[in-house]
Amino acid sequence: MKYVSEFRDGGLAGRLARAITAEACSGREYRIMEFCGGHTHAISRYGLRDLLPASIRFIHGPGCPVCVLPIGRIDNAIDIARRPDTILCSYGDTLRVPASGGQSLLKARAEGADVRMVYSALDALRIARAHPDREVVFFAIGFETTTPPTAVAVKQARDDNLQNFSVFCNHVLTPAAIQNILEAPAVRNLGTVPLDGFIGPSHVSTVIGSRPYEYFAAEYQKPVVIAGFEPLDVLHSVLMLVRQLNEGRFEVENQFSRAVTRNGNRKAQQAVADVFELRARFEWRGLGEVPYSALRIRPDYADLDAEHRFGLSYRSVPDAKACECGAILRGLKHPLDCKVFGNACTPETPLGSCMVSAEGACSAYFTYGRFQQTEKAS
Amino acid sequence: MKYVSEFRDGGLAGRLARAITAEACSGREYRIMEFCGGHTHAISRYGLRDLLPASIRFIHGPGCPVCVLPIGRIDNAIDIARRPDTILCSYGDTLRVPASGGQSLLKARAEGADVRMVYSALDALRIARAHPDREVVFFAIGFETTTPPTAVAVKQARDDNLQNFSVFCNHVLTPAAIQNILEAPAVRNLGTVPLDGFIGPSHVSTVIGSRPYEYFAAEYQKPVVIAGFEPLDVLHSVLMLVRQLNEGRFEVENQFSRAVTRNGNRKAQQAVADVFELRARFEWRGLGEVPYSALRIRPDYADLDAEHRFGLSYRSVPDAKACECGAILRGLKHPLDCKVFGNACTPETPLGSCMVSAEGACSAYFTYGRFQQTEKAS
Amino acid sequence: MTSGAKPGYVRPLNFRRGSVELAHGGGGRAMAQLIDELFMAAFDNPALRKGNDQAVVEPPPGRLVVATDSHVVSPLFFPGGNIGSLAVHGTINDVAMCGARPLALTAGFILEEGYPLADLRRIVESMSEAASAAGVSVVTGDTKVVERGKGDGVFINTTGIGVVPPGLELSGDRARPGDHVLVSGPIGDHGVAIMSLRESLGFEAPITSDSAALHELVAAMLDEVPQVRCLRDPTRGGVAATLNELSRQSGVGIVIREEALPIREAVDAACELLGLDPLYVANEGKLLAICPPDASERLLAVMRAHPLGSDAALIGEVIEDSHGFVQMETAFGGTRNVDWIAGEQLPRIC
Amino acid sequence: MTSGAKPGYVRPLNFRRGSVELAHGGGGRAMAQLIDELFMAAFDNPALRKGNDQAVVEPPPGRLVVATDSHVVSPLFFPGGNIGSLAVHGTINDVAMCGARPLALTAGFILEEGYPLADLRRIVESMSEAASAAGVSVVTGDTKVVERGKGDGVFINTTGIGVVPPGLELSGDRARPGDHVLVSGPIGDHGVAIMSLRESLGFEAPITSDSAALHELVAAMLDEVPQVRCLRDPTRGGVAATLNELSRQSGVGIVIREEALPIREAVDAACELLGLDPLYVANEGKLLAICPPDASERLLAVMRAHPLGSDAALIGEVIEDSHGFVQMETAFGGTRNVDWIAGEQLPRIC
Amino acid sequence: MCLAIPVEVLELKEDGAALVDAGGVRKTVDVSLVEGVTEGEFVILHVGFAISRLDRAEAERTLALFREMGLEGDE
Amino acid sequence: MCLAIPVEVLELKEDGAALVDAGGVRKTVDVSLVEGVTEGEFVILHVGFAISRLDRAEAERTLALFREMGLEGDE
Ligand code: SF4
Ligand code: SF4
Ligand SMILES: [Mg+2]
Ligand SMILES: [Mg+2]
Ligand SMILES: [Mg+2]
Ligand SMILES: [Mg+2]
Ligand SMILES: [Mg+2]
Ligand SMILES: [Mg+2]
Ligand SMILES: [Mg+2]
Ligand SMILES: [Mg+2]
Ligand SMILES: [Mg+2]
Ligand SMILES: [Mg+2]
Repeated sequence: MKYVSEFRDGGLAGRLARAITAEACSGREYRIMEFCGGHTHAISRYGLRDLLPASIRFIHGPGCPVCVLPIGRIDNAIDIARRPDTILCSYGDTLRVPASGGQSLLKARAEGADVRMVYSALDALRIARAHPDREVVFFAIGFETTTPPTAVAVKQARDDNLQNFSVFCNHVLTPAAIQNILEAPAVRNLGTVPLDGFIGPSHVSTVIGSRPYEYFAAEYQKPVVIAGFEPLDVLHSVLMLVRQLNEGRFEVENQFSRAVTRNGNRKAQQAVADVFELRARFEWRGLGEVPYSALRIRPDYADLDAEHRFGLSYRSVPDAKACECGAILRGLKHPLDCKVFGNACTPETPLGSCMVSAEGACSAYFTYGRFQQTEKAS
Repeated sequence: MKYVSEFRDGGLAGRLARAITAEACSGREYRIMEFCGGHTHAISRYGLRDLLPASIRFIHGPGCPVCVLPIGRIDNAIDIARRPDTILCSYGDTLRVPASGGQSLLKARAEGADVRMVYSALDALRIARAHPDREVVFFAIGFETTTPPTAVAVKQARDDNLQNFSVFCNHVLTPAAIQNILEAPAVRNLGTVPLDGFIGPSHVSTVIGSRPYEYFAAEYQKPVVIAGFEPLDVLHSVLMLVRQLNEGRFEVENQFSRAVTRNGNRKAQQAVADVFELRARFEWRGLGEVPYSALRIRPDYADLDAEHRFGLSYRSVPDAKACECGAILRGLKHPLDCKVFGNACTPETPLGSCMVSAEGACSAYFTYGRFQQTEKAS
Repeated sequence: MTSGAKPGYVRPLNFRRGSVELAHGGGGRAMAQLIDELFMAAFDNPALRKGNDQAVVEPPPGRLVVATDSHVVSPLFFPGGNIGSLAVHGTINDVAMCGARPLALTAGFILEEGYPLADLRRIVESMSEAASAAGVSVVTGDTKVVERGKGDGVFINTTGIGVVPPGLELSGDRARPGDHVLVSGPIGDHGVAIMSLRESLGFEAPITSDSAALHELVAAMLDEVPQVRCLRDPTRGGVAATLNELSRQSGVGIVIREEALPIREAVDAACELLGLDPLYVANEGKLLAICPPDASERLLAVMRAHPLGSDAALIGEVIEDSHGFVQMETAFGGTRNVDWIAGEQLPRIC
Repeated sequence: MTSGAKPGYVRPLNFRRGSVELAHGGGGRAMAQLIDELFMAAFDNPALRKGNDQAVVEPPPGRLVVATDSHVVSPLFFPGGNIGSLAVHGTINDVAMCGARPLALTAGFILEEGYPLADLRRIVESMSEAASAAGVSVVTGDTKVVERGKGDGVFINTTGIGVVPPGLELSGDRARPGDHVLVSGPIGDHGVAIMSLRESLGFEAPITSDSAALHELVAAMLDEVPQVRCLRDPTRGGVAATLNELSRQSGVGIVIREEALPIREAVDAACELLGLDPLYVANEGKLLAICPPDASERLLAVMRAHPLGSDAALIGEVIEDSHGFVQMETAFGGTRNVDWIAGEQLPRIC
Repeated sequence: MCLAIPVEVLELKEDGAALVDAGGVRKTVDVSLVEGVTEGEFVILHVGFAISRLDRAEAERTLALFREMGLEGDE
Repeated sequence: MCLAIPVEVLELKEDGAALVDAGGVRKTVDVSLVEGVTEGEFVILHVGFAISRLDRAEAERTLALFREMGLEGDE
């Protein structure tokens, strides 16, 4: 695949890795948070850790829109799906997320709710047109990448005057989450997990640009590299961070220059602005309530807003007691620090959100990294 | 089974048969029309013909409520069943009746219509209560026996203020049909099929009594015996007819004295009168339009009348060209006279109504009597 | 950094409240778990334990017999059994009807998403009990899960293999005019037991399904009367369908006597109530046997000596008839045709 | 009184416009007709023609092998085959994977009321062609019809029997550290071909299912390299599931090399698009072979000489590992776990 | 036509319902169309409704008639 | 996060749709969120939408950088 395979070249990977090894000072640690699960995934799937010197330490951030969805929101979605004559559509990732009482959308479907996996928000629109006698609700999740498509669907529904379609909006914002992590008492006050730099999600920045990170690169004096998701991109961004740290710089650099600009995609930003507005607060799984960290549908589109249409009320539900997702999402703990990792909590029976999506830190570690730990243990 | 097995005693059957043989004059024919398919069935199933002298000739009448349903009415029922969010309920017998274009309710069901077999009209009510969001239509068919139960269902629906239930009424009247047969030009003017006497359906008379037959026994000078459906009852009624004919009487006699009275079941008659009124005309398959031969729902219950509720319009559809059902139902022809009997028309692929129900003359003959004909041919 | 991670660990299936999920058929760990904790546990035997996609068995000498049936009964549980025991009995019987000793069964499950694991376990355990009681192992199997609304709880295919001792030749085409026709007991029990559970029919009958494995009855019969021409279990379509099949295969006619047919009163009554004919109602633990006339008395005696044939009866005989008609002498001395069922048997009102 | 009545006559099935009705499974004449006009016509062979509820076959000497699979693929038709050909290939492959020569198949159909007879005929004819091409007969079968909404068009169970020549011992528990792991060709084709038809995914790929019967490839392999330890077809759950099964059964670890895995570009691309991993995608005409290291070169040569193995590759080796982990050396020299699939593979957005 | 069988009323229930028996088969049916049904009586059952009472004495009389008739014609 | 891949725009269609290709896989997607997409261009595809343009020259520059970097460190 053009512009994919080239960035997976094992030979070039070796060269990048050697450059990192050469430049990383052996005396110090480079604590790098990859905010986004996509980077976590790439690190695990390609075994990048094996290529890098011990001084590079990755800390997995909260960057999986599925993992950060709080239980109460999944409960809401299940309630919608169980309404008579209702079809709930969502992306495949969300179907397995654990909700209250051992439920999930997949289980609700097994029990008779009409839950459909869609590939695109437009598929949900298509389903609504095909079933004029049913309520069709699109359970919208995702970061800034996924929000513009939802905006397009909302606008099309309005243009077509579709009466049986609505969106249950759970779109969240990356910069707010990163800021929250840096503002967390453990980080700021106690300094338990000193983070040296960030790998920023390139796909988000194709839409929002790199500029939104400039504020806290400066404010928190941490370098940020907007990085692509191919393994060479990740290695390259590590190298770029090592160089900034070695040089004492804390800039926003753009590794994914092939698709990210400083200002991002204005047209997509406009679509979002037309349809959505900031929520004053939103609960993130693991992070708790984060101010101005999510979007909701503007009052002009209230008829297309499932929260409004069905009078949904939100009830916060605490995570499983043993679950350390909160600490893991903040970079305070590692999956292996969780007592139930790999026994009560497995990808088949996830207790916490980090075990749900392949992007989740626990899931990625279970699937790709578990044997290493076992080898060390044995 | 009490009051069933006793009336199937083979020993007693022999005695009755011998009595008939002894009393039937060998010089003449006794042309007896069993109006009702139930008697046709009993004659075939128990092989009664083998027991009787050749001078007794049975002529199969139109007395199967399924067989007499015209194509247009089945078409209406299929149209109802195909409406979205509609459940059509009916007795098992009606599901296979051929409609226009090779259709039937069974085929409509196979193609996705929600058609349910019920054992009782009250089951249709139960289904309506269980599915408040669906229209539930009871496709009501049958003679005077089946009409009072439908009346009870309509009244209960009214009492319970059920909003999603209605009845597609196709109840027909026995005496009108018998009279039509006697009035048919072929019988009255041409005398093609001189009928000597009638075996009358006892179950109908449990409700309407024997009195309604008194008029044409006198008017047409034909004896009528109201007969039970067990084989001994049929033999007994043949004997009673032979005796009347030998003695030149033309009375209404009641062989089924164990459950039929002259006046019938007044309470059931009242229920019917409360809910139904006469139709000025109704098409019978095989007989054509017969005046005052069917019931419709009274205007007071118009909201429960599917014809009214769905604005059904009736379109008469001619039977398959080759089909001789009309002549067979009138006693003018025998199933074997039909060119397509047993080849294009079989119980699996019925072309005409007489092949549909096990009660139909063609079906009964195909199932129970065909081998005899073949034996004779070979 | 320490961890409680157990390699390959999975939380045990929740047989109390859990239900079948698509993952149980997805080829992953959930499927492996269902196979281990349910099927392997219930059917445990060396062939299955091997864990391969096929089983290897060492057959005794003789010709090999194979029979297959998919079971789709509804409801899945009924008086006298459930789809699990039925799936074992049905296929053992098809194997046994050619005189073979059943050796092994395969089991293919098609499960509907959402079906309760507790009920599935009851079904699998009944299967296992039925198989053990019959002395047959389930040596290999398969599990598929279909989306909710694309199945009906549980479908089970069983395929049976067996071995016919040399010299034995039973086949539906061997009936000859003059042969006698026997049935191993009262007919229609299974069908009536099932119908009594249909909500739309709503009646109660003191009838349990006759579901049973007949291979031992067959062995006893063939030991004593190896001349038996053919055996068949009158399942779907009832005795009428089976007699029509046999007469068609052999190119003969068959006459049965109504009075000789063993039928329980409640079966008769249920049929009257619904407008059905017991000749067309399914059986799952009965067989029809055709044998030369001089052997029928001995055969009847052997059958009656076996618990599954205690009410066996001689019900008719084979005649010459190129049309292959099946006829019945009624209790009145009349005769009527006993045709194949037309379409499915639907309860009638008239 | 004369009549055109033809004893036993039925109007031929309407294969143009007709559809499956409940009567086709009712045990009556309609069912007999479907069997005659469709199944018997397509699968014609002496055992089936006998018309019994079981088939008798004369096996050559050797141990008997039996394998069963129910097929529930959706959609029923796909590039490269349909459920009919798939049902034949799938079971032949399971029989062949222990080195057996397939002898006979059974076919159990579960049909949904309303399914078009025309499509059913296409399926049955594909089955018949696939079986003929493989030199295997469908010797007995079964047809059930379920109400509309209680099935999914057509489900087909096939059970296969075969015979393993004496001396051959293939089993998933025979892999030993040091053994080599081979695959017979590019992986993921079947799964991607199926997914490309899902309306909800909506993509086009120049990929056809690899559905094929592998018994001749297996025969060629075993002729030349009888030392093969085990063979298995990586169907549901893909290569990842099969390697995990084998490592579990044998109590060993397996390491494969990412760079050695044959994968077509379009399969790779489709997986990228959907967020899937080709290691977990189903194959229906591929096998994994494990053999002693000194035999792998010869084995690879034989495989490559066969049309169904022309792109065969040595992809890894068996190692000692009491945890039974499957690992992959990535193209980067890193290593990762290749675990069982968790749940079903769902397309991802993140 | 009009498949109907005699059943014995075992137990009267609410709303015009009754439990009836036919040869060991039991079913709850509607008896509201027949005036004054009592337990132990036989009724004629059709599509789940009693449509009339069965007069046991009359039934016996009819059977007796058959038997007598038989006697005359007996060989 | 945000699974997205570069695809080539083969053909622009009505209503903001376009046929795209990725390694031989073709799919109709929505390109209305990217200003002025032309045929032959590469875009980044996410949940059925192009969310940005891919700059081929930049991509080549990045790759060239990797290759140079390699040369320094090569054994
Ligand atoms: S292993 Fe499970 S419970 Fe533990 S932190 Fe991860 S997701 Fe939470
Ligand atoms: S055989 Fe068929 S077509 Fe002919 S009269 Fe009878 S029902 Fe009509
Ligand atoms: Mg719903
Ligand atoms: Mg409908
Ligand atoms: Mg069978
Ligand atoms: Mg069977
Ligand atoms: Mg059988
Ligand atoms: Mg399998
Ligand atoms: Mg298998
Ligand atoms: Mg298989
Ligand atoms: Mg296999
Ligand atoms: Mg069968």
